[in-house]
Amino acid sequence: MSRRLRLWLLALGGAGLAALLAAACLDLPGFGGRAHPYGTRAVHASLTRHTANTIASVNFDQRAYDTLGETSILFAAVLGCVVLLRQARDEHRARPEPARVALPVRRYALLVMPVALVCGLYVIAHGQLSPGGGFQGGVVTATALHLLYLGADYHALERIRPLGVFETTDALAVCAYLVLGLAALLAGTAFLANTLLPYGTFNTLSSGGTVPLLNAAVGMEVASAVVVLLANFLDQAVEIEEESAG
Amino acid sequence: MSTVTQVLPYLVAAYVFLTGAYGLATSRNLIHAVGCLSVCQVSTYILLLAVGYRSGGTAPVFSDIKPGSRPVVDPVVQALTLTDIVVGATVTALLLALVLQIVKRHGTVDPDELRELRG
Amino acid sequence: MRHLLPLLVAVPLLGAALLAAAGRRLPRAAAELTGIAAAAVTAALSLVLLLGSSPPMVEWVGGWEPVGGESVGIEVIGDGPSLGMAALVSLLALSALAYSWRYFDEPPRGHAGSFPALMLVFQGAMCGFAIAGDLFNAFVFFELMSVVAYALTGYRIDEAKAVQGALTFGVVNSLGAYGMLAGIALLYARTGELSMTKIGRGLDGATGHGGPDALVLAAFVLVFTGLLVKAATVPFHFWLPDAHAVAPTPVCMLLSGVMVELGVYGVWRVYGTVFAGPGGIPAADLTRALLTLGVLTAVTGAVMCWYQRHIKRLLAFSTIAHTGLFLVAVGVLTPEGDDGAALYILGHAGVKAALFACAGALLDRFGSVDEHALHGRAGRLRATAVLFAVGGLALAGLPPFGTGLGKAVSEEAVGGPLTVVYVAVSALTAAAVLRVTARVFFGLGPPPEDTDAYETSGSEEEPETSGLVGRVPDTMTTVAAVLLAAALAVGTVPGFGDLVARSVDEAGSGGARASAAWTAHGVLLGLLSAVLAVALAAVTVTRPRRPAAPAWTTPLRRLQSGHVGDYVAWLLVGASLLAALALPGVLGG
Amino acid sequence: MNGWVLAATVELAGGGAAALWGVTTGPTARRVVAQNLTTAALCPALLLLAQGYGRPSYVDLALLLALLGPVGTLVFARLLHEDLEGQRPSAWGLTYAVAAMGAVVVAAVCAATGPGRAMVKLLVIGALLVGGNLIASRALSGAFRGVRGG
Amino acid sequence: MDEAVILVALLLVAGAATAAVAQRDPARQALVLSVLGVLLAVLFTVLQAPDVGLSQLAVGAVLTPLLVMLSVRKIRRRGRDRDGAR
Repeated sequence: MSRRLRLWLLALGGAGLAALLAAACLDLPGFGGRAHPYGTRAVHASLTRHTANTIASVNFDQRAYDTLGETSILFAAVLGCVVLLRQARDEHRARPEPARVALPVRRYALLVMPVALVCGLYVIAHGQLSPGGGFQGGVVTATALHLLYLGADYHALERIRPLGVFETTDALAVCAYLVLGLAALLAGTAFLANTLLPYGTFNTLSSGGTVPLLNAAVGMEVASAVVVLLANFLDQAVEIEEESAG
Repeated sequence: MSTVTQVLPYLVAAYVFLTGAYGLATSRNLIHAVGCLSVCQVSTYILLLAVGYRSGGTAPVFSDIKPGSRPVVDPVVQALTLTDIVVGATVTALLLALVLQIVKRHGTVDPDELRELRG
Repeated sequence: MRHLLPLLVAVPLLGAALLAAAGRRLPRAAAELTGIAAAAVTAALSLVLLLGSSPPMVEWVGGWEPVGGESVGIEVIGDGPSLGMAALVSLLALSALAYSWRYFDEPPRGHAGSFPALMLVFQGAMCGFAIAGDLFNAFVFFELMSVVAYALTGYRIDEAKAVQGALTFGVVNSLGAYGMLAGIALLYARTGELSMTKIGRGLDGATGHGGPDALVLAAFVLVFTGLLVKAATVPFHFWLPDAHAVAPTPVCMLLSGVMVELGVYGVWRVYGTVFAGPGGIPAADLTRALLTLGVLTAVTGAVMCWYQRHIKRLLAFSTIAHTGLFLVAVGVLTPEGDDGAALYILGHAGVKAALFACAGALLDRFGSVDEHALHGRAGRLRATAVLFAVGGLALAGLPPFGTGLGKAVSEEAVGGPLTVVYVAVSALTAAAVLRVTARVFFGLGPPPEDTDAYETSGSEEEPETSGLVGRVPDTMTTVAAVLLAAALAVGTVPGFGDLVARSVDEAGSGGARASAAWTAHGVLLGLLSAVLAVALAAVTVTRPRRPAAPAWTTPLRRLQSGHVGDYVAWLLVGASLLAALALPGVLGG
Repeated sequence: MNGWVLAATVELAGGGAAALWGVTTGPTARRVVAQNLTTAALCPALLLLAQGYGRPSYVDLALLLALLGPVGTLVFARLLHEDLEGQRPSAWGLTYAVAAMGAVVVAAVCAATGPGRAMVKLLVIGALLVGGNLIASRALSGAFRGVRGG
Repeated sequence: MDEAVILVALLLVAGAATAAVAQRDPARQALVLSVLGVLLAVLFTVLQAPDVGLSQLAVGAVLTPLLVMLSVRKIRRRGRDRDGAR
């Protein structure tokens, strides 16, 4: 199809959709409205389960089944990327040359790396109390490791990053999430029911029953998944070369 | 509040979706197209959070405020958006991986030059 | 019993996670065996649950039973159609895994388990989508199944077509899914709920004065765009041939056999639970939209199917054509239509998966799936030849195959001139398959000439095994035979049709009962399709010159340009078209 | 009406618009500088908002931005160093000005918070913000010059 | 007052999204995407969704740009190798 024709089609479809969406926007309840029945119920349910962060309660307790799906999406995408970015038959690996990085930058990277790791773990650990949680903290933790690539070179990163361990951890974290869900089922309630542990004291690290455990499993999963994901892209960008390119 | 503020967030979401779709359809570079797809997804974040906003509300996180002391916004849409962001990141990664393989096998990132599948 | 429903998702996911964790150490056979075991356990579980699904079960994951009719948890539905789809998914996944037994060469280094693991996640995702009773949860599993499907489609990274098809698939389906999410957000804004039943009730409660408004229409259009993209309805269908023709064969079996049909199932489920009430989209408008799009899809798919020479692509277009027929059957909104679609989907899944299995055997034996290049070369594959021919006839709806029964019941339901569409479309797609059989396996007729430049050839493809196989592995032939036998069983086991009809009607709204059994009328129409298909194939093969494609098909074929930008433009046009088709009810309300 | 939120609005409007303009126009080198200054301009806005809404827990956002923003810039500096070579993308005057503004905001919020654990957190954010900003600017002006294959 | 800051953030996000689509060069688009990510995080904060804002910061400010830039780099390196081999 020619570029022109495509633009015409796009204009046609876009105009129709734009009109529809604009009309829908005018029918929407005004921005900032008061009626949120589900939201109100969720806040109430969160408080009865002693979880200070309602979003964590929704994610890891009330709608933990959604989070199972979300975790699986990440797991599947990482597995998919490992498969898609594997070394093809006509490719080989070349050792990258070591990089020379200006000293202040190197110092900064090495200094900030532990800070970022601690921050990531903090965000994971306080997931059920303050904003944050397994996903956010997991990404920060994984990113922190890659400061080593930015501050030094790929070789340095590879030394502290046993990829096999991270791949296994990724899968085991998903297992842990599922096993926690199944444990509730075996205990006689429903899948992923938060009834195994006492709910603890409101606004403490151990409150919320299984919420902190599920949160930790997701944190572990996300951190290892992001490390594996970036490793595969880095391999492509830095190491893997095609034979014919010689 | 005026009518403009009543609907503006929704209109921005719709606008962002259509803009992203325009970029996607006219893109000459597959990496750019994947970026446009993530712009499309941004519209769903805006829409979801705008739907859940409550005037004068604050986040339903009770680590630093007393429960019931202030009105709170809807936590459910926030949880949905979190899921959505994860989905977005993973889809971006997967599609970029596919783009890399396309470059290797077809030698181009321009969708106009991909001529293997047609008819 | 109902507490076991989430296990349909949990078991395959657990299997996948264990495989991925142990994949580095497991020998290949052990990994594949684990995959098959997990799939088999899920299949057994889904069958057990299916037998206990009357009356329908509802499970609240996390034990959030409703208090005073309100719950904060996620609802999972265990009724006939949902568990039936889950069982179909699981059985098909099981046969796909059996088909791929010791099959692919080169699992990625140290990742022996990654292919079965991905297949298991795919299975779990489709089961999760089938049993979802919560709209957002449905979106999550919808997205999970898409993500796995992109990765599986591009699995053969050495294949230029595969990676391109996978990207197109990914972009178009993701865009559709984001549309669906936007629609869910609009529904949430109106009703403040996510469970499908509660949204439906919320919409009805919100109308009070007059019917649906633009908000409901937009939500309907956006949600259905996502579902119809998955169901490959014209004009959202362009991605399907590009992806299905290039995916590894076991994946094709799942994609064509059940994933696309899950889109149709989603349309049925979401309309019935969310939009069917007085606050939703009036039935007349939905019927108009689905019949129009369904007929367009069926005809386009059939015509495009006829003009393919790439065998897997031909089968992919036939899937589009049949999906159109399913949509028409669902679109008439009668219990008979639902029963017909359900039976048709069951029969079609077996037949289409068997046909793909045979095409995969050709690919591994000859390194080509091109009708022209393979002319007369596959004569020695007797078993495959017979299976392919029988599959072609079954696709035409030859009694007593399940496809025939489904087609007959659907025709009964739609009645009138639409019957012609059913007969013609099934005959044309079957004729294309039979034409391939005659040329490739029996070498009949002169070799066709290469005339048209605007087409996808199927030669020079890499086999999926490590090198060309000397003979087709027995597992592949057996799987194809078993699948065809299953499709036959759907039509022949006494009372099966009525059983399906009863469970579908029980779950559908209204509670009206229809029976689904062979009628003389249906048998005759089935025979007519089969005879037409054989005749058409015979004429084409034996006539010395290939009849030139009529001029009006050329623009149709040019639309299938392989350009992702075109497909996105069509997606927007399709959404507008859907809105236009459903508009009268909103204006009139 | 809330002075903190008002300040944040002004900061957001000014900083955001400037960053957006900077990152969409001009040579690549200039754009990377603008990307770097986005962090420095928006992180104080997040601090002001946390104060304005009376929610100390929102400070985590500023912490993460101060931590990750410079990392993002380092990514660009590292992977775009070929584009940056030959140009000396440094806007030191602007960089110091923005860093000073960040410091002022941190100091103001600290004064409003009073001593305690929250103040330590704010000071850490301030240090990360100013330090990260300066280092990222340094990186842009040629820290990765020698990098080839790695 | 609260609405004013939301309004500003919304307009900035709309502008950044337009810019991200308008930048046809992927490396430059990645720069805009990272700014868009930070602006979105601010928007989510003013919409009282700090959890989502954190998530967006982590993904939008670093992860996505890093993935895009690594892809760009791979393609450039490949192009260079090809030219060198010729």
